[in-house]
Order: sequence, then structure tokens, then C-alpha cells
Amino acid sequence: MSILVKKNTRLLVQGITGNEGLFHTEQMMKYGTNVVAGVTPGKGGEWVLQKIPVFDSVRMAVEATGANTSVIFVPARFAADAIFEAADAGISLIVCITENIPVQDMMRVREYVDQKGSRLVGPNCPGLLTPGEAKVGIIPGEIAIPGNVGIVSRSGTLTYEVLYALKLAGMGCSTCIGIGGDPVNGTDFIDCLELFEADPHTDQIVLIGEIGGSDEEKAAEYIASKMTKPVVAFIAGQTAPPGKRMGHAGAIIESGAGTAAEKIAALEQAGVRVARHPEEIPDLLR
Amino acid sequence: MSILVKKNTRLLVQGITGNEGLFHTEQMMKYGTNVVAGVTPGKGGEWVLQKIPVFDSVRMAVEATGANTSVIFVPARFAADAIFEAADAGISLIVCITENIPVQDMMRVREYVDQKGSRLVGPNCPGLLTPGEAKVGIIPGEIAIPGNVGIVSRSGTLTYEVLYALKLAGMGCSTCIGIGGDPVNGTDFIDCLELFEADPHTDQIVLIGEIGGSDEEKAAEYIASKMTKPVVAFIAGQTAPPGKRMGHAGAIIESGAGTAAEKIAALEQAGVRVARHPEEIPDLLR
Amino acid sequence: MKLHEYQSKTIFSRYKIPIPRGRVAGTASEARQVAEELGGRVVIKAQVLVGGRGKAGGIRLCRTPEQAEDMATQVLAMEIKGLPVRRVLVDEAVDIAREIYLAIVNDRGARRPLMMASGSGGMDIEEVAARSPEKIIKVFIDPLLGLRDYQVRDLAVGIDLPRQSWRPFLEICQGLWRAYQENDATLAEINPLVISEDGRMYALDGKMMIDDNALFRHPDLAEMRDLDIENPAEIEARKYGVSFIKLDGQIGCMVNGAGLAMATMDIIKLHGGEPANFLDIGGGASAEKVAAALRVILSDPGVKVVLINIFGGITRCDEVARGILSALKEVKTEVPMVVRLVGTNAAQGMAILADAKMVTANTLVGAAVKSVAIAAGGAA
Amino acid sequence: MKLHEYQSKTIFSRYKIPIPRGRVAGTASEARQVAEELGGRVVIKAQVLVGGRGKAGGIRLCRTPEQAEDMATQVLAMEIKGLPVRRVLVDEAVDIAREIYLAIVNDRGARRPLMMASGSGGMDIEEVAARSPEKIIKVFIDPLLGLRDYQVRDLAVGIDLPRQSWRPFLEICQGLWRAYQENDATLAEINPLVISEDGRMYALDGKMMIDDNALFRHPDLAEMRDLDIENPAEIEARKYGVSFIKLDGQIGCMVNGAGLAMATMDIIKLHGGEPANFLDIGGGASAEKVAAALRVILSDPGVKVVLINIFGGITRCDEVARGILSALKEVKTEVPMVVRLVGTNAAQGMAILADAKMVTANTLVGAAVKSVAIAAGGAA
Repeated sequence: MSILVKKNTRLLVQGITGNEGLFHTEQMMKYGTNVVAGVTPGKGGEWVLQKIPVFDSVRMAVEATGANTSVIFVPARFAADAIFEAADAGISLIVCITENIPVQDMMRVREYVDQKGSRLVGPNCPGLLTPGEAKVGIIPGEIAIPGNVGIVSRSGTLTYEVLYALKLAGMGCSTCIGIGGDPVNGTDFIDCLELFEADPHTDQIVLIGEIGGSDEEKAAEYIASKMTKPVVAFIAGQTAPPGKRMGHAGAIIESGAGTAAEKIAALEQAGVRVARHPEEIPDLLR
Repeated sequence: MSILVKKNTRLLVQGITGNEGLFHTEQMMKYGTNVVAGVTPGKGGEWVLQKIPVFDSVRMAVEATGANTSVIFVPARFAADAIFEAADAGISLIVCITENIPVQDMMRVREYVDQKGSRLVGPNCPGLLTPGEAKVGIIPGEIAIPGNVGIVSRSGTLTYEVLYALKLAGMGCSTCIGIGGDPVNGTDFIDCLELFEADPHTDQIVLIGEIGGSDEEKAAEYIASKMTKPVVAFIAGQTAPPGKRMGHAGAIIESGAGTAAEKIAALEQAGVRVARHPEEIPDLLR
Repeated sequence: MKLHEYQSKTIFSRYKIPIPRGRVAGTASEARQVAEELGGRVVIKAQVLVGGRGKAGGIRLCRTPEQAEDMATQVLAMEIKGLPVRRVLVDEAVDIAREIYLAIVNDRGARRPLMMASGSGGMDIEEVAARSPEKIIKVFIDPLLGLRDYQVRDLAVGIDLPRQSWRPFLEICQGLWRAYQENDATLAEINPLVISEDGRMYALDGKMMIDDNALFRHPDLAEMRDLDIENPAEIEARKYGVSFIKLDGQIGCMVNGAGLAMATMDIIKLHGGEPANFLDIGGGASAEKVAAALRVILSDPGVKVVLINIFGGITRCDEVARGILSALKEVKTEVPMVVRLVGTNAAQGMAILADAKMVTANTLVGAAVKSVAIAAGGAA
Repeated sequence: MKLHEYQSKTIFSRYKIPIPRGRVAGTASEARQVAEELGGRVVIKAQVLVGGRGKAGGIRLCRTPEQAEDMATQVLAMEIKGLPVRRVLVDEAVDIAREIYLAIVNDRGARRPLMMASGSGGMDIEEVAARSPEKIIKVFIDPLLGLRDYQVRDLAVGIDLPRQSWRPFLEICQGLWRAYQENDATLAEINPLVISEDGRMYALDGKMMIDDNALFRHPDLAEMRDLDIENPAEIEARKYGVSFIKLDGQIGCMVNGAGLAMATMDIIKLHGGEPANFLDIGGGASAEKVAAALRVILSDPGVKVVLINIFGGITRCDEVARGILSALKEVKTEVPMVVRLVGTNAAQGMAILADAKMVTANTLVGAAVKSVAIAAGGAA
């Protein structure tokens, strides 16, 4: 019923003793996610939420608990190191929630993570939710129900809108992936489209893009040439002025490129139905 | 009849306009090697030896001539850059003759070359000779004849002794590879043993090691577990004092480890016949 | 964050990139003094963070210190594209034989720094890129390995640089790469990089942009920020960690999440309205932050209505509601508000706002339609 | 190339590694003055490039400047393992609560720098490695990525470092890594790294070895070379680019190629002789170099015979022969020579040497047998 995050996910939380880390660990556990360990350097040996052991390093946490997925809540200045650490310890799926990581850090991180063969989701993302199975990150669990729609998005709350609109329409989601709003990140649209295309429990896909860069255009090309499953899209930022960063580090129209109009045109060209606003999405899904 | 270097090798010479580069280019061509291009930054557009075009960069040389192998004669301070350049331009076999390259340069080079999937032989090595087909490097061609013995060595002139001794005994060589005397280099004993094991024209192998490191011990393990073809070895440096670098940067007994005695014991344990001196090698070959 | 020319060139010179002798001056008499030190023949350059200084008359060649003082007086009195000229750079004049463009930018697609050079220096590089892209030579820099010398040679060959200039060009490129990397730049540009009549190379102009997210490790750079180019409301918003961009419409927006904020603006436009701003209060915003955000929105006299759209996740709707009330206590306003609260503690939030006589909506479309109607002068 | 403690610690301090206050002194009165500046309680440490200074009495604790002067007088008069003490380091005395071992070395097998730490500082680390290897915690450093903070934490946990010391330990480790990398070290060691009674960390002793091959980019380090530890003949040989190592036998060796040189020594030993040296003239050696090499060999009075074994490849045998003749003109000697020339221009080389009445050999074994016989007093 899902990709990447499932019932058998054994989750490690990096930065578990911070405010955010602790709050969301509790939320994830309530949702049913199998949180097996936490890491906070200097707090190894402690326990949080009665039953989660804290380790000083990811390597130790993996050795002791067999964690295979990590979610990162550490502050921006330590986040790159946390990703390197997870990749070095052999974590196969690394989900980084942290925003405001310096872009040069992310270029080095991406290069290294690719070499190590780990998959990174984010940073500056809400993480993943497989309704009814597990959530890794901060997507509120109650706004989505299990179903056959795969969702991939560069945004956070906008994604929640879509999940919620689907739920109101009685439609469910196989897995929802927030890939994050940074200009240099890990998993991209095409990676997710490929996974959804191969997932027997996903029948159609919603792609939520925004201004900046050309990932939506590349996704359109991929959809036209490789996808058999129908894709519905929404692109945020049609009213965004050029040259201004719209909150997300990656949401900026530079030298006139990366506009919503271009992206919408490319997607429509590829046969994607593009919604005019998020609440229209359920209508466009079959 | 050979591994790595063959009739179809299309050779590029980096540092072709230097004294050494030019001299050995001529020697290689006389031997029949297909030298297709040279590179010397700042001399692009010139020609050497009447028919070899010189380029400013490896990329340009590869685009223009389809070179697939490169041999490097540039001075030590530029050699790391030359290897990076060759790897970046997609050269699949890079042979670096240059000695005295800083070891930290070589650690970065090796890491990068591995990532790029190029094969590096050397540095600080005499290169490769496939008698009757081609030579890449500085091994004198006239001291060897074609045959069924594969040779791999950390040394230079010592290898020539062995080739010459074989020739005097009427024995020929499939390919002779000098892997170089540096502590951090590219292709190692095991890589070559694997290639020789798979080469239908190689029936037996001579391995020439020396003090320092533990590559001979690792080779012994590999031979014991993976090789079917007989191996004869010689280890130089039985009289070397501890703590002194014996010419080669890698030839040093450190903290009592890396002695000739240990290496000989390991090889004999693996069923390798170890010669007492180079001229005894032909007698030990079947 | 953009750096001024004089700041960028000071950084360049730390990395051994040759720059003309010169100094920044805040007054005309200072400019005269610098010109005297430099021998009289100088260029006076307005230090403002916008393009098109030259065309606007912000760059003047002077032959004597007296002339430098006159020109500096004029330039320091200018406003260029709305920005006051507070400082001029007084540089020795260089006799130019050739102009080159050289820059490093982040390439999103390649996820690597991209070094670009062009023989058409001094021109607007975006124009060159549009008209003759083949004239821009590019090399991608491996972020772990760094810029390699052979990559620089590829640039030198590509722009047909005379061979006697390869060595200084190599040093300048390596210096620019280090300046870029060690200062967490997102752009480091030399335009033009010139070869002088006597065969030397200089960075005649320089521009750097620094990654705001990396300023924590560059406190010295953070201090260089020029607030002139920023809207006061944007400065105020940043203090509270709120992303705010001023626009020209009538409908103020307060949203949590950048994507949702953009989508909210889009839906306003779709229904015939014009957003007055982009505003993202961020995740898990406190009442204090929400109050600051509302103050910032209301500081714009063009705002006829405020649309508050909160999808509670980490952000709790009751906290947002409390922030709104606290701001309204402080800023007395007649501007009507349309509120949509969904998700975490939405009901509590709506209860808190019950007395504030706000227009409410359940859907995004509903909230937009009502806001547009109010802004157009109708009732909700 | 080995650096002295005081040199290594000066480099460390550039990378913000805390070291005790102190200074190097060449005379006892200087040492007294430094001790006065430091408040009297100091340690006097002999600066010699051999291990075991402490046991030899080269490290002394002093309570007063007067005592410092006395001790310095004694230490500066010492020879430790044959090396004169030319300088002492005068360091403030630190009250030690705990000693740690910390080092970076090149790991050949992993082809990476290896950072090692042990809670058993101050001890001979090779002893620790041999007896309780589990007490040495190791992390390999990615040469492109550099040392990462989490790797340092792995070390801190492994040696059971108190958590209040993690932050200074992290800074010291990162400083040591940068010192190692930026100076092309092959070893950078702090032993002991101490935690003082008042909870601070200091590099109490330091050792660095620099890659000889990288000295071209570190001219400042190249100047630090201490020639005391080198054999004068080795210094002379290096001047000509000849690899030479003095041994104790009777048979001098001149060979081209390091591997062949070792093999030649081995075969001498195999036939009952003892080599007097390792000598590699390198590839393509000139007559001048060959002459220098022969002078160096003959400067050893223990040499009873010289074995010259040249396998001509790049090296031309006629050039070698000319070098031999030119050296013999200069150094009149009665030492007999056994010559084997094979390969490029061997015949010409032998012809050139025809008049020099040398013993010749065709094979390596033949050359060895003849040399051993001559050294043993027999005829060839």
C-alpha cells in the first residue's frame, strides 16, 4: 500500500531530545510508527518517552536497534553533519526536516549521500506519511486516509491542504512524500514518480510543485516518456514576483526562469491535468 | 595474449612535450604502441614527432582522437591534477609514471578515481608491457618476448631483471604490470591477479613484492582462496633495516610490520613458490 | 544577502585576486584625498545594490583630485533606482585592453557550483546568455574535490585567453573559488575582469551574494548587510522570523507555510483579487510571532482586508487566534478580516476569535471569494 | 621529515590547539628568562628527534627560574642516543588530571588518514597497540570530505571522555586534522593530550612528520629540517637526488632502481656477504650523479668492494660508465669494483670501463659471488 515508509520501518530520530524532535517522536509513535531509537550527542544512555533509548551516535543506535530509517530534527548548523553521519552508518532512508541549511552544505551532502547509496528526503520538508502504516516527519496523521493516490510535493502545509481535500472527498493516499523546498535536496519528483509507477497500490499521482528551478519541467518530460499512471498537478506561485524568494529557499524566479506558467505549460504538454487551486484536485482525480 | 594494454590501445601521453614524455613517446611508438595524442597545457595546436597532435586538455584530446588510455609523465606537483583530469575526461586506464607525488594527493586521487570508475596504474611505476603488442610506460621493450607468464610488480628495474631472466630462459610474458612503489596507489596485486586468472593467454604468474605495507599478505590470501593458476614470487628487501625508506616511498618496515620474512611466509603458506633471487624465477616456473 | 562592490573586492583581495588600488569614501573631501593618494586619475563609482549604475551616471572618470571631489559630490547626491548613494568607491583608472566575464553561481540542476567565463566581459551577461549562449564557457565544480586547474584551462581555451595570461587567470579563478566557498557565497562575480594595456589582470568590478542560511558562521559578513535595499516592513518581519514580501494589491495575507501562502495568493488572483503581500509565519508560530505578522500586514495602508489562512499541523490554531487578538489590542484597525482555521485545535481557535467579529470560511476558495468581495467594497 | 616538539606545537597553536605557555631556548640563561616570565614552575624539555627523552633525563621539572637555569645547563650539555641537545623547550608546568593519546597517521591499507585516540595517553602507543588494541579507538577520515564532528564523538565515547570535555576535544581534533592536512603531514600526534586539574585541555607534547614529497608547497617547513639526525653521507646523497642509506657491511652497492637495489643487497647476503649500504641512483641518472653516488659509497671506510649493478632502461650504461670514471679521477681509491651492466648501451659502457681494470659479471648472482669473495679477502 505504500513506498519508502511502511509498517516495517525501524525509525531513528536524530535530535530526539530537542523540543521539536521530542514532540514529533510522540506524534509519530501515536500514529503507530515503529520508533526504535534516538540520537542526541552527549545524551547517550538516557531514555525518552519511557521506552526510546537515546544514543550518542547513529552508528551506535544502528548497532543496538537495527534502525533502517532516520528522521532529522537537529538545528540547521548541525544538520549536514547529521546527514553525513546517518549515511556513514548505513541508514538507507534519511529524512531531514530541518530548514535553513546552507546550500553549499547541501551540495556536499548530496554528493556524498549519492556515493554512499543512501536515499535522502528533504531537507526543509514535512517528511513522509503512509496512512494507516507509519509516518516519518511532521505531516499530521489525522488529515489523511489510506487509498490509492500517491502524493509528492515541494511544500508542507499546502500538501496538508491536498491530503485534507482528498479526505473530505473520501479519497485516500498510498504514500505522501514532501521532498522539500530547498534548491538542492535529495529525492526529487522523478525519483518519486518512478517509485509510484512501480507501486502496485498506487493508481494515480498528485504532484505539487512551485516556482523556481526546473524540476517540474523535468518531471513533465519523465511523465510523457515513462509514466502510465495518470498524474494531476498543482503549481504554487502564479502571482509571485520575479527575483524574490517566496519563503522556501528554492522558490524564486531567477532571470525570468522557473515561473509557474512555464511549469504548468510543460505539465499540460505532458498530458498532466493541472488544478487551478488545491481544492480542485479531488475533482481531477478519477 | 594480454590484459589492459593491447593492440587496440589508443594512447594519450600527458606531459608529451617534456624531456621524458617525448623520449618515451618515441620509444612506445617504435615498439608499435598506437599513440594518438599528447597533452601539454599551453601547447595545444603543436605537433610532436611529426604526427602526434598536442592538446591543451585531456578532454579535447579525447574528443578529437578517441584516446582510451593515458600515460602521465608530468612533474610530481602537477601529477595529481593530471590524474583527476584524465578520470574526468573518461579515460578508462590511467598509467602514472611520475614519482614523488605527495601521499595526501594520492589519497584524494584514489578516492576520486574509484568513484569515476577509471583504473589507475601507479604512480611511481614503469607502466605496462604486452610483448609484441604494445607498451605503455618505460619498460624497455627488447628485454621481453611474448609468452604465457603474467608479471605484476611493485618495482621497476627489478622487474626488468625478471623479464630479462625469462627471456634468457626462452620464456615469454603475456603482460607485465608495474603497479608502483608508493604507499597509496591505484591497481594492486589482487586486481592484477584477478585479471591474469581470467586471461586465457596467461598460464602462470610472477609476483614481485617488497617490504612495506601488507599488500603481499593480502595477495597471498587471495591466491589461496581464489587462484587456480600457479604463482611464483620474489620479495625484495630481506636485508632492509627497519624504519628506513628504501628508495620507494612505500618500501619501509614500520613498527616492525611489513618485513620480507612475513611476506615470504604468507606467500609460501598460500602455496606460492618464492624465489631466493630474481634469476631463480625461471627455474621455478613450469 | 548582497554585498557592495567595495565589500566584494575587499574579500577578493584577501584571496590574492588583484584589484585596482582604491578606497571607499563617504564624503567628497574623502574622495578627493583618496584621489590624491592614487595620483589623480581615478574612477568614482556609486556604491548601490542595483544594476545599471553606469547608465544612471553613477560611474565617472576623473583626471584630477579636484574633479574627483566634484564628481563625488554629484554622485553622493544621487538616488539610483530609488536607492540613496551613501558611499563611492574611488579606484585608480586602469587602461583596458580586454574585458572578460567570470563568475561562480550555484547551479540547481547540477547541484554544483558552476564557474562561467566569457570573452564578452563588461556586458550584461544575461543578454549574452540569451543571444549567444555558446560564448559562455562553463565548468561544474565537484563540491568535495573543488575547482581543478585543468577546469580553469578549459575556460581559458574556451574564451581564447592569450597564453601569457593563463597563469594569472588560474590564480584568479582559484582565488574566486576559495572566496566563494569559504564565505558561503551563492554568487561571486567579476565583471569585468580586465587585462590592462600593460598586460596585467584586475577585477575591475565585483559582486558577491552570501547565503543567508550560512551567516551564522560569518558574523563579519552578516554585519555588512545594507538595509537600504530592504522594505522596512520586511526588516521588521525578519526580526520575528516571518517571511514577508510586499506586493501592490489590497488583500493582506497571513498564512502558515510558504507553498500554502503562494497558493493562497494564487487563489485570490484567480477570483479577481490582488494579494498585498506574501507572508509565511512558519511552522509552530507563537502568538507573539503571529501578532508581529499582523502588525506588519496592517502597516501597509493599501490593505483593505486581511485573509488569515492557517492549516494547523505543528502550528496550533488556538495559538494563532491568541496572537491575532493580542495584535488587535495593540493596533487599532478597521480593516476587516477573513479567517480560515483548519487542523490542530481549529475549533478552539475559532472560539477564541468568536468575539472579534471576523468573517469565517471553511474552504480556501470560500476564504478567497469572501476576501475579494470585501476588497472590492462589498460585504462578505 | 620529522619536526621537533616545539615546532609541532607552534603549528598546533596556529590551529587553535591549546598548548602550555612556553618558549624554546638555546642557552641556560634564556631558559631562566623564559621561566621567570612563566612564573617559575616550568618543565625543561630537550629538543631532540629521538624517542625516550624522558628516560634519558632530558625532561626536568623545575620550581624556580634558578633551578630552570641549572637544569637547562645540564640538559643542553647532554647527548641523547647520539644526538646533541641544541635547544630546550621551557613550558609552564601543568597539573595533570588525565592523559589521552591522539594522533592522525596515513593508513596504507585503507588509503585514508586514520585518527586514533586512546585513554592510555602518555604511554608508548605501540606498546598499547600490541598489548590491548581494543584501547585504541580508530576512525578513518574520508580524504575528500574531511573529519566529521560525529567521528570525533565516536572517539570521545570510545575513550570514555567526560562530556564536559567533548567541546574542547572536538576543537582539538578538528584543529589537528587541519594541521595534518594543510601541512601535508604523514603523522600528527599529541601524546599526551592532557586534561588539567582545572579541567582544561592541553597538547603537552607534539610530534609531526611532514611528507618529503610535499615540501615544495611548504618552503617554511622545509627550512625546519634538523640535519643532526641524518648521516652526512645521506645529506650529500640527497643533494644529488640519490637515495642512500648507510648500513654496516663491507660491500658497497650502486644500483639503479629501489627494488633492484634491495634485491642486490639481498643476494649479497644470500651468498654470505654484508651490504654496506642501500643506494639507488634513480632513473636516467647522469654521469655527475653517478660520480656523486660513488663518492658517497667510498666515503665509508668500511667498504672493501663496490658492486655496481645497472640494468639499463632509461638509464644508459655508457653514461653510468662515464660517471664512474670521472669519480675515480677525483677520488683516488684502492677499493676494487665489480661491475655488471645490462640493457641500454651495456656494451659501450663495458668498453668505456675496459681500461679501469674492474671485475665484470654477466649475472646478478655472478656479481654477488665475486663481490663476496673479494670482501672476504679472496680474489675475484
